Amino acid sequence: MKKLLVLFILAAFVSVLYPLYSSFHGSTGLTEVSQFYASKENIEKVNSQNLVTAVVVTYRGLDTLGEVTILFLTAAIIAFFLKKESDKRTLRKNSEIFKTAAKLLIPIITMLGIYIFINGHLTPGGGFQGGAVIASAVILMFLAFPNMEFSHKFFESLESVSGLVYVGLAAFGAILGLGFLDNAILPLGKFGELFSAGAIPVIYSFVGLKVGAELSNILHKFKSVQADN
Amino acid sequence: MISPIHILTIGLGGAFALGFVPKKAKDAAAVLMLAAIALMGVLTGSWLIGLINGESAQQIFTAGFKPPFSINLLMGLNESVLTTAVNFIGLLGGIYLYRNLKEAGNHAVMVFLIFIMGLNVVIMTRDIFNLFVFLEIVSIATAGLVILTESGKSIQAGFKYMLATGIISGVLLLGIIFAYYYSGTLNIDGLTAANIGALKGGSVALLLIMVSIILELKSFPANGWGLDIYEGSNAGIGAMLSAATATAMYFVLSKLLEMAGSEWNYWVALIGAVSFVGSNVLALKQRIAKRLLGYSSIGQIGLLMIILGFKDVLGDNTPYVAFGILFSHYFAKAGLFWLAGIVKQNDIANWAVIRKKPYFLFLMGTFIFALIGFPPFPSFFAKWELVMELVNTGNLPWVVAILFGSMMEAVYLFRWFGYAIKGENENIEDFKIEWNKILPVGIVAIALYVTGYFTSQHTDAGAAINWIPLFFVAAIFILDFLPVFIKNTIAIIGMAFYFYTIYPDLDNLRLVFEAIFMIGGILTLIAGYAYKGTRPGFYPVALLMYAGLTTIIEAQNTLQFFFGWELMTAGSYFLIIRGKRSMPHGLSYMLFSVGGAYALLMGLGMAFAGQGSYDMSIINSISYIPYWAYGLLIVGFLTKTAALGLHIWLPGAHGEAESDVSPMVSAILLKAGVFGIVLTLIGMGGENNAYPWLPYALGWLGAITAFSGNLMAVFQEDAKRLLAYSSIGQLGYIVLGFAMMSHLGWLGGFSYVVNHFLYKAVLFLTIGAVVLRVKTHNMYEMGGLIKRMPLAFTAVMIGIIALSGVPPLSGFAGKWLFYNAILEKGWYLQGAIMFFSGGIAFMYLWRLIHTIFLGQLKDNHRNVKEISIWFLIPIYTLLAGIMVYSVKPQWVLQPLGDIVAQWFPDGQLTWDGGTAFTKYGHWAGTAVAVTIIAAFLVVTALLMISTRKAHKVKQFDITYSGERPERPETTHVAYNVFEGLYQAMWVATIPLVEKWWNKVSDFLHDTAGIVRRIYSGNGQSYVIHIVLFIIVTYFVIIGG
Amino acid sequence: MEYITITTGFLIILAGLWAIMTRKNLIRIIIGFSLFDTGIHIVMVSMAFVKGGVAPILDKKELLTDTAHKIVDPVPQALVLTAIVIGLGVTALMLAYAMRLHQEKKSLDIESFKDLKW
Amino acid sequence: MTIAKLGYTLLGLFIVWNWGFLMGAIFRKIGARVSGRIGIPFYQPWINFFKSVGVRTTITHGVMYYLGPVFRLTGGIGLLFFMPLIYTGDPNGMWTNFSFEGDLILILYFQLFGMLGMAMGAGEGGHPYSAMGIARGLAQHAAVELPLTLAILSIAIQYDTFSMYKIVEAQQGGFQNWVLFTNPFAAGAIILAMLGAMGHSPFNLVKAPNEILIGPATEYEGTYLGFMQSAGSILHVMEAVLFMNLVFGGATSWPELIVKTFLIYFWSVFVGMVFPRYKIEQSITWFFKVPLVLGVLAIIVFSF
Repeated sequence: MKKLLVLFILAAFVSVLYPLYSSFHGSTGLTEVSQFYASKENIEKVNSQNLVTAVVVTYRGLDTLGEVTILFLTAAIIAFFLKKESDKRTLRKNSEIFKTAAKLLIPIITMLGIYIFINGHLTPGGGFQGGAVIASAVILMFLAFPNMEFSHKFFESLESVSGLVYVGLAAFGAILGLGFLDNAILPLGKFGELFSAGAIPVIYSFVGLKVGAELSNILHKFKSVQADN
Repeated sequence: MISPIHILTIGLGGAFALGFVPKKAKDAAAVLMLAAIALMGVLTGSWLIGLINGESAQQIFTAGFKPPFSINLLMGLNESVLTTAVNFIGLLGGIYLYRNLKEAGNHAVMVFLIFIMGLNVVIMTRDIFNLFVFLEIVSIATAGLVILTESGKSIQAGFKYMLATGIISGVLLLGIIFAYYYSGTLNIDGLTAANIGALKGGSVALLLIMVSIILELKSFPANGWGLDIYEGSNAGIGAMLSAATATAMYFVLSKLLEMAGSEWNYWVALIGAVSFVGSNVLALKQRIAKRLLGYSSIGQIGLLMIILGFKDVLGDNTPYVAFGILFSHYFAKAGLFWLAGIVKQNDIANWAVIRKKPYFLFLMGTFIFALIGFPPFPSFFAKWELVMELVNTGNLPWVVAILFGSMMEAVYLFRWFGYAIKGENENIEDFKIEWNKILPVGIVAIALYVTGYFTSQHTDAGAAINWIPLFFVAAIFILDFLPVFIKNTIAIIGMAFYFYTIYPDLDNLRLVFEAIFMIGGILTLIAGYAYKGTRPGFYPVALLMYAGLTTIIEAQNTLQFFFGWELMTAGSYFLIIRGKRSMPHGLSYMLFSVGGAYALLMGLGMAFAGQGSYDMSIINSISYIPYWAYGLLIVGFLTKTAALGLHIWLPGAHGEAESDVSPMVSAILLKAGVFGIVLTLIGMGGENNAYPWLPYALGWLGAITAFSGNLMAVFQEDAKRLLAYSSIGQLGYIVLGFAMMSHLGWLGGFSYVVNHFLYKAVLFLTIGAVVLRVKTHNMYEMGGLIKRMPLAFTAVMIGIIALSGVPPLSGFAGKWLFYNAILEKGWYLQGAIMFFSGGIAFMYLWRLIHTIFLGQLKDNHRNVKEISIWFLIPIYTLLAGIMVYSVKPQWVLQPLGDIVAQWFPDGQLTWDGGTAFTKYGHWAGTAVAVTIIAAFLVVTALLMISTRKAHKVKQFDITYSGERPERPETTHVAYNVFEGLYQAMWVATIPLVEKWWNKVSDFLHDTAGIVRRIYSGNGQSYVIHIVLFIIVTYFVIIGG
Repeated sequence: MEYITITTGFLIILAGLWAIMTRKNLIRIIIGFSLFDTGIHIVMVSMAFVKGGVAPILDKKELLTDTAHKIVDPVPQALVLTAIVIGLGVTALMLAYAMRLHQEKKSLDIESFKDLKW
Repeated sequence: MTIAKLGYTLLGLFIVWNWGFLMGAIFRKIGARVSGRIGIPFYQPWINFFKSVGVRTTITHGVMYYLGPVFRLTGGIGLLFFMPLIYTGDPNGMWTNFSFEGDLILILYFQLFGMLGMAMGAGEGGHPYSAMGIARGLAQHAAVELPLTLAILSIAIQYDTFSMYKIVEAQQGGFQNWVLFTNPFAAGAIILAMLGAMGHSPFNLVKAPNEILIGPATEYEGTYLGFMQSAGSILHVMEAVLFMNLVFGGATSWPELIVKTFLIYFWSVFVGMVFPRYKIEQSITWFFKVPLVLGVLAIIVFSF
């Protein structure tokens, strides 16, 4: 009965969304805003090979700051919200193959993550992606070595430092009079090289570190409150 | 000035830096957070000051590019006000939550800081996607704060909240991306220019954006999740949500409404109205304090949405109105939530405990009156302006909706307040005061008064308000710890001096009423000397009432009048509710008063409409649907004169009030309603007014009121209730008199006004004083008191003779004028009813004097003393007034006649010495009095001659079927003495009116009880509500 | 191409909503929520597509001239990145909530969390 | 002038007082004969009066008790003062007393004066039956007042005045000018209401406690009783005069007054002989039926 009702509601909702769908005809060109971003003059001004990164970190940098804040918030909330219920925990022993493979893979995955965020302004990827990859290494670690000590403190400090650097760089732009989050506070460098695009790689690196640390923290918290029921 | 972008630097930097604070240093973290919020506050505050002083609004660009290519923020006047407000309440809220935050640790402190920062950006941002991001920050932070002090309930509430806001933000995102698709920009100003609403798909995108913001404001009825977090979270967080978040979200709506275009105004207003009315009606059934506040918050936001929807109508006044309501809500709701956290009582009935610390009661009262829109709070002025403008532009259904919703709000808030003032609090555990919690509450309460004062100064009409009486009230409130003797003296001197200073400026009409209010006030205050101790709280509220009364008299414009009216209502409410068993009556008094005030407000709005002025003279020339306007004004005033149908509050309210309060509210306060009716009738144009049906209906109403009031009085066993019903009846005469719209009718009316003041004050004072002595209101428990208190007996005897209208005392003047007027006017049947009522009055008057003073003295009263000298002084002063009026009626009637002749020059009395002539007959007051007194003296002399040495016999020396009765209880015939009359007339005593109002009340409560079941508590159904809300708005606004 | 993705996106939105509105288990509801989010993300990305455009990464020389006519719109892509991260945060928090709720009542049925109502 | 007028007034008072006694005796006699008894001699009231006054008054219950009969008698005398007795064509002429043309409203309200005082006086005696009697009396009085007022208002509308003198004046010149014929509804209402006002059976439950020899009349003895007997006789006549002036054309001479008041009084006694006593609620509802309808009709007829 309830399902029928929900079905009916969804049908009605479809009729709400249908005008959106039916008026969609694909795009034949860029919008005015994207054209601005893609103009030669502005490409040079930002000097980032990856235009998406340019948009994410510079043009819409405030969103990204907010985004980082959201992850930070989530981590903070989970940190004070999830509490250990009991210490009693029985874990199955991992196989040697798994442990060995993990030991081998974890550094490589971490490296990959770091690569992704350092090259965020050149190739697909960036801080969030890189951070997520790093966090996946952490998951692997948790799975392979469930009893390993995890330095909460370190990750939290990393989080805070990265965040402060990000905000500091952003504010620095404003203080210099260039604008909050302007990437031009650092030398723009040569287009297409690692040291280009001004502050973008720096920011993205810290974002990457921060995201990696935050996700790791969250995962650790999830892990640590599990208990036998 | 520092760029507002550094709010982000401070907020985020502070939050990130908190990560370095060691876990142990809990205080350091909390202090750092407060410092950061304070810093943000200083920053926004400096902008506020700068912008007020004429600096121009600043655009903040990010990333070194201009919008629409990068995200920009705006710091304009509105933004600076609101961000400052958010930071201010954030700081106070942080102080309030200090201990909770500290205990929850650094992480919680970070969340709180980011929450406040997020709200700042939400207010300032001009980019719609950025808005989305920071809205998410705010809602995630909220989801975190909900569980600050954990309980099973708060976790559930938080989950439902996340579910609901998740859906809402998804919908918002969908709207945003399509808006981008159609317009190619994310900048709000760019979107405004692009006018995407014109496209079919674009209009849907716009709808999704608007509806999701509206849903974020927890619009009724898709708001079960919102109510849950208000109830489930810590009260300090509730305060933040209600004050800070709602404020910011409201501003977001106003930003986006500009983008959506003016066709959306109507829909926003409509959804707001539904929300306001619906939420307030559902709240009727609510008994959990925090959830109740949640309902109220949602309602208030609905009201604000209405204002927003009418921004084109309100024009330049929009910020004034919106801020007035918003800030009242902001301070009051934060204060109430905080109080809820201090008192720690869920059930509103248990709030009686707050009385154990009286200053908390004062705080609670402040907040509740501010929410409902009483003066001197900003919401009063804002609501006034709103109603005036809406009526002026003919939006009457909206006004009705607003006033109805406000009325419902008043119902539950005053019920709650009533519990706090009068509920049983013996068995409830007292609450503890923590200084960090009381400080913010105190600050917002003071802020309410201060903002109220400044709001009033904003308009010319408001600036004309005389604040001196209110300051006097405030002064006496501060001196409340002093003993009665000193406070009473101060009050009397203050009133006397004030009367002395203003009386030369008043015209004669006003002087009559002012004299009744002030002289009557002073006389009744004298009785206050009889009380011992400090009598806490009495003088501020009594003087508040008198301040209101004098403001009504002095009012130069309608705003002042209404201001005074509401002050008077508030003061009298507190006075009445002081009585021992007066809680339910206090509530009904307040509700009828508020209802009446809203009728007045609408009437005054109609007067304003088309004339564009607030001067009092606009009442004289109402052009916009004048029939309705005058009708509403009259209905409004009739609630105060307790006309039949609107009277059910009076018997209890006057009957249960304290001994010296009853005369204040009965003899004096009721005249305020009469004054209003007089003004209205003058406004209608006197004799040849164009609205004949109104006075005609009023006349019948007066006559029937007189009849029912008197008849009900006959069947009362409680002396003070008897007098209270009698007041209803007497006011019926007065209303009938003025309704006749002729010289004689008005003169009769005025004569009654003066007389009723005199004798009802005498009777209530005397009976009140007797009650103080014998400790019961029930007449059958008294009897024979003439032996113990002859002076009281004499006073009552003169009082009832004057009331009954038996010559030679002053009451006859009114009767005589009345019947002449009736004959002249041709209202014979009404006249006959009046006369019949007079006969009935005779019964209760006899009963009053007989069962109390005559008959058998009870054993437990054998040693009672004469009533207090402090009562006797005012009583005998008033009696002197009655006697002068009786013997020399021309001294009173001639000046009154001159006043009346200003509007009714025809058919005046002609005077020949002490003899008054009408065309039907004549009456020589003095001569009649002399004749009767002479005859009386002669007969007395004869009796005295022939009865020398009659000796007094004992109480039971009566012949009683051959036996001598020995128990006064069985011999004193007092209980239910008019059984015969009851058997004949019981039909007329069926309390139809009370039944009707009970039906109305039951209906509303039942409706609320049924409808609120949609809030099933299941998070899933809340999602369904949200989707349905979107669907319904789509079909209503855009159509199939 | 874009029609396929946008259609898929909308269908996933509806599937997510269906799950949110009909499933009783909290985890399933959260999964539904993720679906709902993902659907929206797909719709967003579809907006970015321009016929014949390549990804807006200018790693080839020819892309640097007349860039505007060769690439797809970078803005929705940037937006979707933000949206995904936000969705991730929300999902993580919801899961944390689900854990706590389970601790409270040892149940994951949404019907058992109705202490607050009316 | 005033002295002379006072003289006439007091003379009128004396005549009325005596006539009241005599009329009372006559009707007691009639009543006795109807029920087959011999009855009292016609001079019995005087004997009663002088005996009462002559007896030494020994007791009092207090000031109000003492003043009760004073109020009562003052009420009677005052009523006489304020009502013109005999129409002489001069509004201030002899036998018009201090009536100031007899303002109807004054008369209607002054009727209550004696009643009120009496009620309070008897009340102080503390006898339970006093209170009962008064309560009943007041209730019945109110019921009587309603049709009576309607009728009086109707007459006032008819002649456009509240002056009793003018009303009487307008009825001069033959019985066809009497209100009885010019305004039959009002007259009907008054004639019926009159029964209640006179307080005879069936509307004498008020005095019912008298029958068992207790209540005010036994509480008061000696001079008090004498005063009350006097007041009773004056009030009876004055009530009749009121109705005579209102409905039956007034009186131009003493004999006319005596005849008319006798007949008016006879009417109420006649009804009283025939009908048994009503309970108080019965009598109230009775006045709300035919008399009220007549009163309303009288108003309606004259208000257009």
